[in-house]
Amino acid sequence: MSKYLELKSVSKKYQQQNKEELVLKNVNFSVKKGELAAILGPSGCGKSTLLKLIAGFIKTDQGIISKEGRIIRGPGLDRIMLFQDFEQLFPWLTVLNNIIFALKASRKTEKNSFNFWPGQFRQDLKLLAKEYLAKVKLSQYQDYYPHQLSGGMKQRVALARTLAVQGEIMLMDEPFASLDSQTRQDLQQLLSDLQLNNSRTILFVTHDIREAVFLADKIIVLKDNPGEVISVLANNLPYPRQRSSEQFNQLSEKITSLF
Amino acid sequence: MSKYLELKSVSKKYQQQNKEELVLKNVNFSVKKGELAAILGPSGCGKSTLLKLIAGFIKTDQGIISKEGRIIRGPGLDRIMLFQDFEQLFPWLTVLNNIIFALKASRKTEKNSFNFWPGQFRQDLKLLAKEYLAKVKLSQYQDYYPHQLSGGMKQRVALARTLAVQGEIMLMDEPFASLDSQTRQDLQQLLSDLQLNNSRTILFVTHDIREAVFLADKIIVLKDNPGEVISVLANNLPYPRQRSSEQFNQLSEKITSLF
Amino acid sequence: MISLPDKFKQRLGWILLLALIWQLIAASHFFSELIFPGLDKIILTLFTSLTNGNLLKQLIFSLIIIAQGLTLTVILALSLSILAYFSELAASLLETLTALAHPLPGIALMPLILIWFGAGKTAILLVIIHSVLWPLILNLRAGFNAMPSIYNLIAQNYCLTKLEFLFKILFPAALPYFISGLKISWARSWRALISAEMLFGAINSLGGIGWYIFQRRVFFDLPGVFAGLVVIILIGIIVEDFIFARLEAKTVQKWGMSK
Amino acid sequence: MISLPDKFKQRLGWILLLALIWQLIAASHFFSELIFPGLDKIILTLFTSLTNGNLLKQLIFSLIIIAQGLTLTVILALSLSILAYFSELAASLLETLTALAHPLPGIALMPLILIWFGAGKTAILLVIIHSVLWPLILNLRAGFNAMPSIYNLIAQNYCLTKLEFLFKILFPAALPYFISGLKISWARSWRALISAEMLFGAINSLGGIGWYIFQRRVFFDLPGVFAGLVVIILIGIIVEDFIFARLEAKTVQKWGMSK
Amino acid sequence: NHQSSQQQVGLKKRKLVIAEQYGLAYAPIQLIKVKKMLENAEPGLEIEWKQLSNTAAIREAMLAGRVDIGFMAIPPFLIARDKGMDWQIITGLAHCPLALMSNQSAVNSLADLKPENRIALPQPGSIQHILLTMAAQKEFGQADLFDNQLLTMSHPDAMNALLAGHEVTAHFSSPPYLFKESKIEGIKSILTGQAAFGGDFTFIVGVSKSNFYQENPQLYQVFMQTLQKAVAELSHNPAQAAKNLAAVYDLNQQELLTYLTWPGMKYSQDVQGLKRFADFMTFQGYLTSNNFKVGNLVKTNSIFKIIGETEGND
Ligand SMILES: Nc1ncnc2c1ncn2[C@@H]1O[C@H](COP(=O)(O)OP(=O)(O)OP(=O)(O)O)[C@@H](O)[C@H]1O
Ligand SMILES: Nc1ncnc2c1ncn2[C@@H]1O[C@H](COP(=O)(O)OP(=O)(O)OP(=O)(O)O)[C@@H](O)[C@H]1O
Ligand SMILES: [Mg+2]
Ligand SMILES: [Mg+2]
Repeated sequence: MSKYLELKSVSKKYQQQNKEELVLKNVNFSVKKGELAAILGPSGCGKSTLLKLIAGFIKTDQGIISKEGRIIRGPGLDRIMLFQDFEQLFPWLTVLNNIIFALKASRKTEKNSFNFWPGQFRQDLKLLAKEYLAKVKLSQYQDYYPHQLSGGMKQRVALARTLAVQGEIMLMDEPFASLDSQTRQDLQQLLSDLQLNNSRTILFVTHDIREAVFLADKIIVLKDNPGEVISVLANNLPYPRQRSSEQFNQLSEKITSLF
Repeated sequence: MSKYLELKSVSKKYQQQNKEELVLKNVNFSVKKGELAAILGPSGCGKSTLLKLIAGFIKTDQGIISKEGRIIRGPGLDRIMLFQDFEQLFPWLTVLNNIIFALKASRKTEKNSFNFWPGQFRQDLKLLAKEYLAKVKLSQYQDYYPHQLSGGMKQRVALARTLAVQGEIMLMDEPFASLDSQTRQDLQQLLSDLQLNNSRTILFVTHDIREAVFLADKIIVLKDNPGEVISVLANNLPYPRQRSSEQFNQLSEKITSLF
Repeated sequence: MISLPDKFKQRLGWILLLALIWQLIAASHFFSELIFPGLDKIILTLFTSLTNGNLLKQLIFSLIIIAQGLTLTVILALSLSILAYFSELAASLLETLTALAHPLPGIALMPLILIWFGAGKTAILLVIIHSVLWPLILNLRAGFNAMPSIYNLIAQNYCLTKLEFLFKILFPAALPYFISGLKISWARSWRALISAEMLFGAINSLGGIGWYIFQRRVFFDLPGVFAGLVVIILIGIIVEDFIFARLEAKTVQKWGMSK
Repeated sequence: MISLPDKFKQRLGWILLLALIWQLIAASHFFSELIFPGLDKIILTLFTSLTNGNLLKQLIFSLIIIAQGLTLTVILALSLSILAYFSELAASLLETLTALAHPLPGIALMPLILIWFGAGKTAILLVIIHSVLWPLILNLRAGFNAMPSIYNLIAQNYCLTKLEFLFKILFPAALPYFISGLKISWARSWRALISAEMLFGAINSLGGIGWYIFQRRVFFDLPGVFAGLVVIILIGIIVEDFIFARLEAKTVQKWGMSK
Repeated sequence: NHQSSQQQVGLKKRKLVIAEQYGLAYAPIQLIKVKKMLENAEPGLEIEWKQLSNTAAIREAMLAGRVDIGFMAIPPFLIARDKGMDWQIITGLAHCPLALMSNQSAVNSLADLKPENRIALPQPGSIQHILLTMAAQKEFGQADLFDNQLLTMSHPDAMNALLAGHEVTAHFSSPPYLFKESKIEGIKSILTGQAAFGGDFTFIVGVSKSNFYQENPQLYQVFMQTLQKAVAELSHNPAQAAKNLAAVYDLNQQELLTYLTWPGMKYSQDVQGLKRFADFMTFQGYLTSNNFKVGNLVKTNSIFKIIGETEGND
């Protein structure tokens, strides 16, 4: 089970104006199956780039990223990414259809091999989509188009889409950045439950240290210029975690001091 | 000086599919000159809509918004808005030129009436733009195009642009949502200093209660469905505010309990 | 966006105004009546031509050819642009072909078309295709290239097959370009049709509306020429208002992808 | 994006391949040589026509007209589209005019143009304008309408004058549409020019490249006809590769507004 | 004396616009052009030569007052005249052999043409079209017999098609295409223009609006006299003319001379066949009224005669 997802001396350069710029330098860490790893780091340090590398959208310049010993060479349904961008929903699909779209795409094989009733299959997907929309508290907006939603609502739809697909690994790029604290805590709980009950592996970019401490089993801290891992901490606080507990605050303090 | 900016029984509807939906209902509050007012509320409750109404981009369906007794009828350089969107920079301008663009636009009259040396004027603007870019810690990225920046960096450029223009009223829609806590605290300090020293009036949407308590003189709390003001709190904590002080935490608790 | 009935009223107003101006010029006898016939004459000719069935028959013939030509061209343009989107080699071939063929006037291709395909319907179809294909390809390719890159990432992530990617993402994302390409194509196909029918026409037999116009011209019957043109214009407006306007209202406008 | 030199190589390869195919067909004597001359003959004719100055003279005549026609049309199209962007009334007039005029073949306007402007340069210019104006307007208007609405808000906020808004925001934002419109226009202007020159003939034997081709055809000199076409094609490719490709590389591609 | 005549011409108009088309029939016009005969006859007179590619364009340009003198065949002239255009024939130009050429060995006469065979000619209402209907009327009693098999094509296109052997079975041709085609093996004449018409007729005439010669009588006269000289050179010294015109026609001198002296080629200002065209076209409905008097159709001049208009209703 160990070394489920592994990064070995990963480096990444971007072409900037007329020079190349190193944005990630010699990144090493691994994530176990079922673990929730939080990635913390200053703005622009390469967190999104890191997730995109793992998702397989871009290639490393050096180093290797592997899952279960096999090198990752491109995107796959086993690693579903939630982007930082507000505009990741398709403007031509309603909220519900945006989710159904992803569900359909991710269950293609299922549809072809198991199901003889495509109508039933579609019905099932719709129910599932509605279920997740309810989890992010947007049931009543199912027929809205994305341009009619607020920023936070768009992000929640994208979250629902990612969760509904239930990929083996979920790569989440600041999914709660634009949410009020109440909604945020509800969704943190949702994520935590999902991970504990279904043992999903989650990589989670956040800038909120307390969020990382609440959710993560492992906390990966990056510095910038160039992006480098400065610390990988295990978080063994027992569940359910109490934000007001002393250990909780101690760990938070410790991480804060790293910056 | 009181009732500098005033909203009287403001309501706003949006056309949704085939029905109209009330998003803001009977909103009343006022902001004094030089005050920093934070707007808190759940995702989708109408915070962005509220700022857009004050900015003059959209019209109220009922009620009146006035500044210094005069009704606001449209957008103006006295109220500069920082949008929630990542994509508010012009992709065809470099980071520096995005800021210079706004400076030029806002100083048109100045240029024509006071300055005989357009070359000097341009030079001044460039220096000013660089100054604010330094404040948001992006000096080295001045020649990048927006698509080469990370999410948080884009938001910081937009912040620098808004601050550089020095509008009488600044309308900020979650400017720090995608920033790590260190950068965030630095920028909060920057904003606080600016407001105290230059007595700018700022309306500030945030979902972070502690941020609101740290920065705001007045905290306006909204609920959703439909968006309504449920509380307007004065924040009289002395400066410099201490996040660990007892009063600070008490006020934060009090606001949390409102949700 | 003004509502459709309003738009119709305005459109009607302009047309009536233009008709009035025409009639005034005609009535002024500034030009010989042989060359600038009054609207009364034109409408009379139109009426007789329509009732004796000649014009109608030619018109239906032309409309069928246009429908066929447009369908064929759209399929061809889509296929080629798609191929070019996925293969760099195909892209460079297509670019070369477009650069070669687009500026070539149909007249220059006539001898070859005549020899290979005779002077029948196929020849007219080919002239229409040559006239419509290249601009449509240019618009489609511009639309494909302007698609936000995040959609591409999402498609990769969900392992969409190329076909799914096409129909579910690329087409809707490029729709604004596609529609403006279609509008151009529609008008172009009329022009090409008329020139082709004039060039390939066959006396007395079915030659389409272009032939009708040509015949009227060689027999020095200018009201007849204008009657033919009026028919083309009327059909153009009907298609514009009933097909394109609705298409836009139901798609890009509804989705917030256009003003 | 493949680099330019690579692109050139591919392009050259395709052209050579097409030339080879042509030559093979010619050599097979499947078609009469009168109808399908070999490349050697074409190039020989091209060479003599160029050196004896006749072709060059006609070409320069045509290029001047095209340059004038395109400049005029671009200015006209921009002015009209801008007017329509700002005024609903103008928009409905322009839409009506476009719907009326776009499908009208130049041939149909011939009698009127002849009467009003004779058969000289002005007449050819008018045919070019009529051929290029409407599709350019359609593309421009689509581009203007597809501009992200947030730019509009920013422009309002900074109280840009209409002129500033145009040059600093609307044009760069619509540039991808404008470029594809220009490409179409460029090719269209060649087509229109050649047809017009053929139809309006020559005055004192200066008739442009279209007339040159027509004359060659009348004299049954097919290699001459093809020599004329080769010149058009060569100029087309040069403009495509040196002007449009660079324009795109320096703008929309650099700004991340296109793939 | 020269001085005064120049001033007289100059009274009204200092510029003459002449519109022509391509073809051997226009040789006198070309001669005037290359030898600058008009400029020499009237120093200071500006001449603009417009080459237009189709008869309808010439007609429209004249109607608009943009062209003073134009050249075309008789039927297109009659059609416009019938529609009310106030113009007249001011001179004849040439008689030419016209013929329907076929590339199929099985087709040797009109009767051999099957319904699926296609016949190429310039446009409906053209002289070629009218000649074909005349022949059809004469042989089969049905003027529009072939109307469903016609293709409108320019001469070079039609010649191409005939050469290629596809699509087109016959082409109603005129010089020089006719001569080129007849030199090619397998292509032959199945009907001549003369046979179709039943006699000689003028192929190309010069036309002008009445107000042109009314307002510019001297200019008109100068043009007529110059044309007379050009026609004379072509008739009496074709070798010299061929030398002068070789470049214009892009042919070598010898070939051009053969063409200029081809049997049936005759340059003359006389107008012949007008009446029969008018009668036939009226009868077939191409013209709505036939109350034309030949005297109204032609601006007579002592330089030329009107031939063969004795019978009829004038
Ligand atoms: N253009 C629009 N058309 C229709 N409805 C809209 C539009 N923009 C916003 N709404 C609706 O108005 C409500 C408030 O939106 P708003 O963007 O003001 O929320 P917000 O408080 O800023 O939320 P967040 O914190 O998530 O950004 C939402 O329910 C949204 O669906
Ligand atoms: N397409 C690109 N081209 C060039 N440089 C890029 C590109 N995308 C990102 N960069 C650069 O890479 C660096 C890291 O970007 P990244 O988006 O990974 O940061 P991040 O850690 O996600 O920041 P944030 O928290 O602000 O989202 C930045 O300095 C940025 O300028
Ligand atoms: Mg990021
Ligand atoms: Mg908002």
